[in-house]
Amino acid sequence: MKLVYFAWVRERIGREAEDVDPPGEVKTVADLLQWLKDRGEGYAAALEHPKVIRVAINHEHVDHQTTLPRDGEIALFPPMTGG
Amino acid sequence: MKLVYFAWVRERIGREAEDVDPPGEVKTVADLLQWLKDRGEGYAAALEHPKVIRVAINHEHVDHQTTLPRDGEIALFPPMTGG
Amino acid sequence: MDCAPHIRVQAGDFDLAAEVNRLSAGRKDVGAVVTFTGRCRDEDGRLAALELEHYPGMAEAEIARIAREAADRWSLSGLTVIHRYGRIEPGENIVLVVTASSHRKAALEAADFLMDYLKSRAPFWKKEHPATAAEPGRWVEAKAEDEDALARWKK
Amino acid sequence: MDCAPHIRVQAGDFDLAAEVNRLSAGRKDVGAVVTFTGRCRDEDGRLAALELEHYPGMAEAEIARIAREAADRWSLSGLTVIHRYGRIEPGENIVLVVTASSHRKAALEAADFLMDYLKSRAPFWKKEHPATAAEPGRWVEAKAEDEDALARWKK
Repeated sequence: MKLVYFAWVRERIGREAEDVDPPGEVKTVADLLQWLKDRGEGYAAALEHPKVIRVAINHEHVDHQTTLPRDGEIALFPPMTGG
Repeated sequence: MKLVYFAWVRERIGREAEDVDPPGEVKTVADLLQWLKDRGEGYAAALEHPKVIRVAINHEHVDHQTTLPRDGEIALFPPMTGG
Repeated sequence: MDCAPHIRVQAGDFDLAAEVNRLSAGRKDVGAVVTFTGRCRDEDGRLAALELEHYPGMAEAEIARIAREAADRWSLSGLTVIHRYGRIEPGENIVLVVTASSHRKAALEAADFLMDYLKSRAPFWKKEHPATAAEPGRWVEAKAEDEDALARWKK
Repeated sequence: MDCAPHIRVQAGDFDLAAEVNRLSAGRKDVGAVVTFTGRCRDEDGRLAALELEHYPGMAEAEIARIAREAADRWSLSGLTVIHRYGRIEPGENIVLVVTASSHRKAALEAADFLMDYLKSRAPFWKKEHPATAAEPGRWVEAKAEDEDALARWKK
């Protein structure tokens, strides 16, 4: 699955996007955040407070209980500050 | 005292403005409307429902209980429909 | 309020962009500019024109009072009200309100407030001239809902 | 709604008058046009510029969803949202919302609703570049009051 990062999530992780292949037990958005957190210092810093992280699947906001899709683009970012 | 009329009050009375000299017992705006009503057919038509008539004294909205000023400009008009 | 309300009562049209520039050009403290433009509708073809009568002198004074109240209630860096009078045809502008503020809610609420008060307190009266020339002009009646709208703003 | 929302996500500036004309020129059924312009402030001289990051693709999709919801809730004859991204300096425009309707309340409420939703739902992030070049850029934090503002619109 393709992950994309924005704003300080992107800066802390140190990349804009990547392809990942999480194990089978990673079923929900919450599972994915937990799994990513252990991938290194940048991830740990970005995902320190997972509840704050907003998530979109294929360009639509979802909550952390949402089941991950088989494929598609999953975006992680801080609360939005547009307008 | 100078009276000025607007919109359908002006049209029914048939004039834009006039000077009047009501008797001493005409003390309030309500008294003035009652007194004017008897001045002819146009006045009767314009002031048939006195409660509907809005009044301004020297360019400020006033209610019908307001005491008439010694002099100045008193305007009678329908509810406003600007904006 | 930093600047005095800009108020005009005029027969001619106004220029929206120029009025927005008046409140914001070169300003680095203005975070939000709201404009409300009220226009003449043709009422599905039934209306040829509106005739707007006003009370010269009081119109300006009353709009100034309404503007002052808005400036007292919201933190505004600028405020403009322009109200036209005379014959106005469908598609033409009638009224313009522009509010500028550092914050969006102040600009939006003040514009909403100003329009409610202009509708029911500014001494203007609309007469409709029907598209069918044979019919006489008809004075627009005040709407109870316009009066009700003011109740929202009572402190 | 008579016409599809007009949505743009762009680096360049927009022309307020042109956008108002898009929704009203030649129209005799439009009684009210509201514009909201969001601008970059210098925060009393502390800010050199904002950097607006966005999520291409989702930004347009999310604004389209928000616009569709506004069009479903209010009777609008036209609706435009333009949101800029990239470096924006104090005094420059960030966002424009234009709503057109036959009635003033629909145009005003829809603009208010759109701004609340754009603030908290459209995927844009502001980074502040301080006037003091030595200081690092700082991501603007979302405000609880912006989230609260959405609660007003829950049906």
